Amino acid sequence: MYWGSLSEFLEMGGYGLYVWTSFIITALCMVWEILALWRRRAAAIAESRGIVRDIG
Amino acid sequence: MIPWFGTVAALAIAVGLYIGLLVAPTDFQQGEAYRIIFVHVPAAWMSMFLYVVMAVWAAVGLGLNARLSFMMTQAIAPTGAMFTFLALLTGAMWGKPTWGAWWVWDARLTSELILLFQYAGVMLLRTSIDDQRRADRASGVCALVGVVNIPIIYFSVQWWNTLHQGASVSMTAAPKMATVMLTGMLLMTFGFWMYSLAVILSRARCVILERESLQLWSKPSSVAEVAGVR
Amino acid sequence: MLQAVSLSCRRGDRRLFSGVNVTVQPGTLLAVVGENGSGKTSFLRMLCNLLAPEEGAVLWHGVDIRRLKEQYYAQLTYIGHLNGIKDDLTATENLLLTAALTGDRPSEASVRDALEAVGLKHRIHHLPTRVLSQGQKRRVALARLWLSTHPLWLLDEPFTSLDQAATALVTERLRSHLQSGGLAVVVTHHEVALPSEMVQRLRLDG
Amino acid sequence: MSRPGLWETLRGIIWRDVLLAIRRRSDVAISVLFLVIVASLFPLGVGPEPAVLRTIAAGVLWVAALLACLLSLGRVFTADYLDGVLEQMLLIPQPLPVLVAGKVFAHWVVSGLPVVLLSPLLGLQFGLEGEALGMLVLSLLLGTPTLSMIGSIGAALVLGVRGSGLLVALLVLPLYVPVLIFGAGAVTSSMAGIGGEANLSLLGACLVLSVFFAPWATASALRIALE
Repeated sequence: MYWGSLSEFLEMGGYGLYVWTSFIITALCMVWEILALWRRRAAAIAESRGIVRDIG
Repeated sequence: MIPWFGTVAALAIAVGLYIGLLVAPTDFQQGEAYRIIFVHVPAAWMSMFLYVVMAVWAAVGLGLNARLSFMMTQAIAPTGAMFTFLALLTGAMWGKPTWGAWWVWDARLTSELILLFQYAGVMLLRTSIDDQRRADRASGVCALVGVVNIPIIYFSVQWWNTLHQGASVSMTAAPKMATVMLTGMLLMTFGFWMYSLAVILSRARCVILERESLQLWSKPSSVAEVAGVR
Repeated sequence: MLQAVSLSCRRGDRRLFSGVNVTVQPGTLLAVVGENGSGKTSFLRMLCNLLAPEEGAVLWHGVDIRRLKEQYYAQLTYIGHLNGIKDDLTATENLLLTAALTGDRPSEASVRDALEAVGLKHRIHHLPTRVLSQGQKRRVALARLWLSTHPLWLLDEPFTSLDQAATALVTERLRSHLQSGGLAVVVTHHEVALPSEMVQRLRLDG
Repeated sequence: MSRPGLWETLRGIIWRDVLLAIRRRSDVAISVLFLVIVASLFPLGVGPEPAVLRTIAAGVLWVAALLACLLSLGRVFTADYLDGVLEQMLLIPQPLPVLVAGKVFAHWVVSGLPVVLLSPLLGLQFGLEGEALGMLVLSLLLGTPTLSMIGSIGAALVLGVRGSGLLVALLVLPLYVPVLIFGAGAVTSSMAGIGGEANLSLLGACLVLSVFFAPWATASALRIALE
């Protein structure tokens, strides 16, 4: 383990703001993409089921 | 398949983060800010790699007239655009403390920005054409033409002697530490790669489903087949 | 000889027609009829390789037209539902330029004759076609038929916005083309007033 | 029935478009006027300081030329698409990419060439002199055909698409960037005394590349658009 303490880890030698913003935004983007896809998939399945029920 | 890729991605990213944030030592020149490269470099690589993959699918689609390949191009574009955006954003986060500026008009940054516009162009062209077949093919041609930008981004660092550092992250630290950093970065890249595979495949499935329902509306005769399959 | 072999067409997500088989022999005319949206225009555009068929092929003397390409284009005269004439050029200029591009080399005198053959008076030959009426513009477009030396004619609704006199003139021109061994495919709502042994009908519906 | 030679057909294609431009001189005049106005706005915005104007001259004039080209892209195929002439062009018994190249050349003659001819005047407005002025003209002469070539791909892709004017800008401008960099770079480096030859040869390379690939891409885009 490289870090001495938690606060040191969070501070990142004074660059904490930049480093953590980068990591957090990246994580947010990925999570958001997964969620958006999940909803899109649910909508697509619901729609095709609906059509099958309506017509068939 | 998709859950498998997802799990591998989560594992690789977790280990990569552990190495990158907790194990890897600091860089003598850049201080702790260098740790941004653990997301920046993989995102930048993925942004270029995904564009090439997208263009290859477009070429296959145009050459063989295969609808499935066009669905793949459609599925890749948003993820590629997201990684391009992330590469630019994390680049700015890295640039501010090291260069003292959020943005510089350096060849690599500019060409990466152009890549973002190209992704946007491909996606917008698709959405503004109503006819599915024409949308597929036109955006395919557009993606293929844009491929000329990829070597420009990739080699920009060598061609123009600019602010952005060389391709293989310059290791000012001792070689042993470099190996740790490299391991972390490669793991992150692998994780991002697996993540992209999972996301893109699942988006492709959405696209297939959506197009299928669109067809069902106009062709009720095949409802029975589809209903039988499901 | 022009052949369509199990030709299928899909526009967007709609299947317009499928499994169309038809052969056009020299000296005959194929009249394509059907309701609006039944795919008549798409069928004609497939015959001249502007539209790729979903299935099937179009053969010219037994060879796929996608293979012949330019060699095939040199055989055909296509007049779509758009006139293909430039509003800022005169009737004479339009015909001279178009004919030169498609491989006929008419003299200015023959262009004048063609325009007179479709009933356009001499004084409007040198006006920009912008000032002409719809029917007159259509006549300028159809005047290409009098200049055409190509064996295959593909015409999309040639009689729209034509008066009876002009319709008769075009029909007469079609007859002489067929009599000299030419082929024609005509998409039309109007009856083509030609002897029945010259005309073959193809009805497209669903 | 004789097939006309390739050159004859090409001449026909080019002549028709040039003739049309002569008939509709106002279209050409508009894009030239646009260039002059855009270029004249900068001294008003930046201030009349000659030293400042000279440093931004290359970039400003190149960007103005690029925008003027973008503005005229709508004219390459749209009118032909609407009146059916484009459909007829696809059925001309000659290879389509060559015909497209002819059409793009005609577009350059009526919209790029006036820009090149006008550029020395605009350069003088910005205080460019001697070698730099010559370099400006030369770089535009080599660069504007590339702009037309690349632009034609975008113009063909967005044919008949809603919002095509803005879309074509988004598709084409990213690909214009290298031309802009090398073109403006040629002028700047000749002003700095380094000589712009390196940039000129890069511009030449862009031109050669685009002449080889763009007509082919445009031709396939046109076939897609007309399906």
